[in-house]
Amino acid sequence: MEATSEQLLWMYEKMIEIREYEETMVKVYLEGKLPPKIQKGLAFDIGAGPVPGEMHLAAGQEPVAVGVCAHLRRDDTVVGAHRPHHFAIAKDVDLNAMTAEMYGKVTGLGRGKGGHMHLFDPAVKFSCGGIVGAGAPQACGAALAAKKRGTDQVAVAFFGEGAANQGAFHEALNLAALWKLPVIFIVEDNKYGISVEKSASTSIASNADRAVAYGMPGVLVEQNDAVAVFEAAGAAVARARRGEGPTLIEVKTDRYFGHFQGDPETYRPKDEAKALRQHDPIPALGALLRARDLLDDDADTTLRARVSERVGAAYDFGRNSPYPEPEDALLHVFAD
Amino acid sequence: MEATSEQLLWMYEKMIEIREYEETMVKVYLEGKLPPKIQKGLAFDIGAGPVPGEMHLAAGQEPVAVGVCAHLRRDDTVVGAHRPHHFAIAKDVDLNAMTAEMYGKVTGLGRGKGGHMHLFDPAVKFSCGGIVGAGAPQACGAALAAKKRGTDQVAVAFFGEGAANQGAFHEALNLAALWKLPVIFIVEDNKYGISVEKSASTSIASNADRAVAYGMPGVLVEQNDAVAVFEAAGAAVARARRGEGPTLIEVKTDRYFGHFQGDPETYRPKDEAKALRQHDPIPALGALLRARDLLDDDADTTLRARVSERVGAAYDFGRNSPYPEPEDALLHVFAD
Amino acid sequence: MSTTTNTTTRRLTMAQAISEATAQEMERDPRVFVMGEDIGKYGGIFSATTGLLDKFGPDRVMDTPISETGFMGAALGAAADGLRPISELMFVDFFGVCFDQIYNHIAKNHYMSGGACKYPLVITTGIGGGYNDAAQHSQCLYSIFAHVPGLKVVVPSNAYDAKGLMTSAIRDDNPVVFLYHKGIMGLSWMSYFEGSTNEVPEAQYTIPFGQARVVREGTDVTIVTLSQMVHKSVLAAEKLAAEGISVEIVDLRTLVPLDRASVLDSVAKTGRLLVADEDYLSYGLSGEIAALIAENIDTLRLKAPVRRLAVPDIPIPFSRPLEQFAIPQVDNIAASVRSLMTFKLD
Amino acid sequence: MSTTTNTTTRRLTMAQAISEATAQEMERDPRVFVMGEDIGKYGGIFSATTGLLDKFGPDRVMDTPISETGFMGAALGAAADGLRPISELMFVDFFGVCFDQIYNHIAKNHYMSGGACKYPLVITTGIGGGYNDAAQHSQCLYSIFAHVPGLKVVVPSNAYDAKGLMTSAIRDDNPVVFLYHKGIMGLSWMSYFEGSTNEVPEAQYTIPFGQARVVREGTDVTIVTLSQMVHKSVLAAEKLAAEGISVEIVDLRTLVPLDRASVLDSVAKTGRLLVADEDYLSYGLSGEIAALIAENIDTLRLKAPVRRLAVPDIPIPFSRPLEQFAIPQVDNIAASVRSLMTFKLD
Ligand SMILES: Cc1ncc(C[n+]2csc(CCOP(=O)(O)OP(=O)(O)O)c2C)c(N)n1
Ligand SMILES: Cc1ncc(C[n+]2csc(CCOP(=O)(O)OP(=O)(O)O)c2C)c(N)n1
Ligand SMILES: [Mg+2]
Ligand SMILES: [Mg+2]
Repeated sequence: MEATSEQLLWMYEKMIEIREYEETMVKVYLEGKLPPKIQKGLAFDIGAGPVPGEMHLAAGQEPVAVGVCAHLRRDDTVVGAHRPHHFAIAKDVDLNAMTAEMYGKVTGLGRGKGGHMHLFDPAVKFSCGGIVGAGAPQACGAALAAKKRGTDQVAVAFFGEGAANQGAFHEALNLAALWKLPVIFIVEDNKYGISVEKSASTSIASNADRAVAYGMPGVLVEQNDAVAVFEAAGAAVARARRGEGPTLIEVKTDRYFGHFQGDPETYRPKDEAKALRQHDPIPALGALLRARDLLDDDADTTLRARVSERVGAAYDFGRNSPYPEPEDALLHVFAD
Repeated sequence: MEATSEQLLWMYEKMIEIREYEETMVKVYLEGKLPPKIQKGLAFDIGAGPVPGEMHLAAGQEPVAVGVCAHLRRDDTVVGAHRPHHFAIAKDVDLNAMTAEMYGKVTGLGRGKGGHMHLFDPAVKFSCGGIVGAGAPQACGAALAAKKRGTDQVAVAFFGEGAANQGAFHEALNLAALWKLPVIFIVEDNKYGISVEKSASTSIASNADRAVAYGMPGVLVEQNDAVAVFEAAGAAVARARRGEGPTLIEVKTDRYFGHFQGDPETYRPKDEAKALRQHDPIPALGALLRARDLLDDDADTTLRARVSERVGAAYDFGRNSPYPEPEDALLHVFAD
Repeated sequence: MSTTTNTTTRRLTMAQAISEATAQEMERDPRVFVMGEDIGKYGGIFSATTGLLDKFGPDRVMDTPISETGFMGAALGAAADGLRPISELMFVDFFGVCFDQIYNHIAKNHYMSGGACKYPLVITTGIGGGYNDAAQHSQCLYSIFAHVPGLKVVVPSNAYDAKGLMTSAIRDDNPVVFLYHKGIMGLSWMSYFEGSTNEVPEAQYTIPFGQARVVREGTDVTIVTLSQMVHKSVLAAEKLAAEGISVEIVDLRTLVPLDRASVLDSVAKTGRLLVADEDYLSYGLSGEIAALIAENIDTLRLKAPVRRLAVPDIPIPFSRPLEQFAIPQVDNIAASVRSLMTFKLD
Repeated sequence: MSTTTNTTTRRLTMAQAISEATAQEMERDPRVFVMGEDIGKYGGIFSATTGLLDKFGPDRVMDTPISETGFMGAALGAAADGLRPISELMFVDFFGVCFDQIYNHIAKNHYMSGGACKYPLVITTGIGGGYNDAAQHSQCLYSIFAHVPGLKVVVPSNAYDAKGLMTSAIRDDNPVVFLYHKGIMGLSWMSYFEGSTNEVPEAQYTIPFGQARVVREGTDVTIVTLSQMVHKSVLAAEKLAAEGISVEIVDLRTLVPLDRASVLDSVAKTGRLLVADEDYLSYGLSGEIAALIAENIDTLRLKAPVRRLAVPDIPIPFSRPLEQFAIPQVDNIAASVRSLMTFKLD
């Protein structure tokens, strides 16, 4: 399955949007968290600033998000994990509401209750969560619903290579294959689960080889490249829509920032992240577009301006929205 | 690795012991559980009689227990599951204390606290439990202890084909392979998890094929045959003792009784169990022994008498032992 | 309170009542389906789904692998996508293999989404001991489900209540955990307390959550209880009545929402409270009910301190004399009530 | 009470104290080892194992895959086979993926074996909110561990206690769950209550379980509390002292065993009780402590009903104003104490 020009351009623009979103967040997140504004003696205060709490960024991992989501419709389900922005953006989650959520504002997707790890946008069937591996069975449920309805939606579960050692992974893959569910499992291998290297967590080199254990196709995408992901995902999504069952795909990708913001990253070589950026997938796709005459400097500038405006507007919306009332904490425990 | 005459005879005798143990239990278990001695309207009362509670018997599954345990020493660890008698007997668990435990007597392995699903005999490093799949990680822990000590004990986890779809299976196998632990995982495929056929629970035909997912050897033993199990297990145990890591073995075996005693077995063809008994592994091994001149009628009679005496003595011991005092229930929550 | 139209009733066991409620709701609402271990051909180990496979076929009555995290997660995903799953955890004792899906996701996603997403699903599960199934198959544990926010928790004591509460559970737009005690399901293979089998209307009806039921009125002592322990309490109350002690029994029926008013009303009347519970004693249900009294001693005129009967913080032992000791029995209830009568605080 | 020989002390953070206790015990006892996620090179996400890898190497300080069931089960197996594992569950919130190993096996095997087998192991885990980590990373949940029998449950509030309790935990022949609140670990990246960093002897010492500590003596109101909430209570007590209200603060330190006598002694003196807890309100710790009072009203002369402060049965919300509302703060404690002073039952 080859990407159309439109799809290539869409992926390029979305990758830029994700990157800009994450790089903006690096700065916004730091606001208010450094001395001298914080408690004496601290180097950093995770609970301070306009966007408090944990923050897991996905810069470098854009290809897996756009390469998969390029095949998805609004009514297909995506379940992400604790590092969810790239998936959310690629799935067209409302960017303003998503950003407001991270600011803890009442205009946020979850009215400020969820925060960055817990983004829910039912309009595009996106959700994610902070428990490693937990999304895989949930995606099976959405796929089961489509199958029961007899409609052709698919569900995608995205998670890290670290999550592939969680029991939920195994149970979900068996269930999906057994019931021939239209679900695609995507493992983002960014080489680390926090500080633990894949070789110290996973008994084999590639999770794609675990597909055999369930009798489903397993595909390894060795390049952190949107087009390569697009091709692998295209086959898997088509297979799922045809009712032929699940696929497991592992994509080798790169994490440019720490596990979370504030991560001292002492566990990895000092220049590793810098070296990884030598293979940045965004300029790579840009070069391809240019080689195919789909992009020139002007178009690139226009596109980047458009993205900046979108991202900037989202951050402004988040920042300027009101907080919920404290007592709103009591609402929404139960639906009535 | 070929079984010595001694090993063949040991396996034969142990299989007969297991079979007699289970067939005796069928009768003992029924005592007091049928009308008219029980609550009016009931067909059966699980909580009545000298051996109350659930009862999972292993008749038909003897080969997997003896074929593996023939390679084990007293200081090797075995972790069984909810259907544990055959493993316990093959691991030389104290038969009197084990039986007394099922009667709930103070002379039991657990002073009556555990019952049939929870047998602990530290003298031979045997334990088991009622939660499907839970034993696999526990066996890894014993193997880890041996590895840390630098001694050559191995650990074996036995569980059913149904358990192989539990997350614990996956986590344990990954851990074992990753840490190169001296552990052997044995899947007893008796075709059912309670009423659910393997094809309705497991997305591939053989769990042995799941070994690839962890980079460990996977072996399928297709016959319910002690010698075949012995050979597969021998290689795995030797490998583990040499420090080369874990092995996964699946053995196709047969469950002669219901999942538990009292199971109406409406989910399987009426004569299935009868048909299975046509391939009884005990006479099969007897025939082999005779063909090799290791057994004749006299020896068989002597051996069977010896077994009967042992089993009979165990049941007598259980039946005649005293109950614990009710207040003993308060003891042993914590070690002091 | 209950909305019955057709007035035909039959005596049903609690298992039959649950399965009937499910079947009727499955007929009414094509989004409802059932999944779990051995719930199809076998009809559920505790017969809560007996007959459903024949009626609705394997697409709506799905036997699962022994993958509780897998299928509880799938229930969540299916509920998010418009279905209304009923998902059975065979024994509540197994919750530890899948509680993350239940309490971190199923219970919280509605809240974390600020109300944007709904998860209408029912988790059914068997609880309780008394038939020598030992430490890993005899627990109640409902207070753990009630402790974490976002789950409604239903614990019926009889067939009539079970049907109405199950119908409410399936229609509820929230996750509901429905815990049935094995010893009152009316199984043909386990002795049970007969009071649990009772008259049940054929027609559908609902019983609202958060309304305790006064099972028996009395003036001397209130017993707050639930599930199988209701029947033990009734037997104790009958004995005590013969001794001239008048016992009022309050069946909580649901723990979330909890009907605090009914408890307080009854204790306001009797001045004496015994909580009779089959869960572990500490940090659970019996503490919560006792705490309610401690929080209201300014308005209650207590004649005695509160007493709690529960499993005394030990695992459930296998052996009959040990298990009988561990789980509160009719005689223990009667003795506790008598001891409450020796106080005259006021 | 504590057995100190060397008398040199330094100010340590709670994280440093835990890691020091572990290191000293690892030196003393070669059977002790540590495993968990990111506990090696990273030194533990909450620094509870910082420095251990360098001192003891990767064989005794083992980073694990994200397989909590796998490595908790392995801890059990290793303990059964003579080792003394310390196994870290990064956040207590993740207990749902591995609670079966913890509560059905680690907690019960000793009992089910009739005392024949021992499982000396420690599970360490981070608890608590206050830094906007939302519903899946901010819980306390200690009452669930305390509800199921067979686990000792330790919840320290400061470095001195943490070191002594951790040493006791490692030496205990039973499974111990050691829950440290992230907001008092003294991390360089999270604001914390300074009282938790205090003078800690260099030498090893133990603090026995089941002994609450009176943090501050007082005569008007008792606050029973634990963990980070101890420090909030102290700040509230200081405010209240200025208003002429004398508060006694009891730090429970361990939930199993629970020092009921210290609670009762203090309430016998003050006649007023506030339980200040960061766990969910219902069916948990605050209920258990309140129940203790209800069970003893015949001997206590209460001046006011019991009050409980806890998370009001809602998931922990992310947004700052919401989270501050959900988790009891110094002002809430002070206000509750003041309201207790308005009663004059007696
Ligand atoms: C069940 C569970 N265990 C542990 C954690 C803590 N944790 C959060 S992210 C993470 C690493 C995840 O690694 P990976 O799956 O590779 O995803 P990545 O962060 O690399 O994107 C860990 C251990 C968790 N959230 N849930
Ligand atoms: C986690 C868990 N889920 C469900 C059960 C209930 N259960 C007990 S045995 C069993 C079937 C096990 O099948 P299998 O592993 O094939 O072993 P077999 O009984 O065939 O020996 C089930 C579902 C359990 N004990 N633990
Ligand atoms: Mg990763
Ligand atoms: Mg089986």
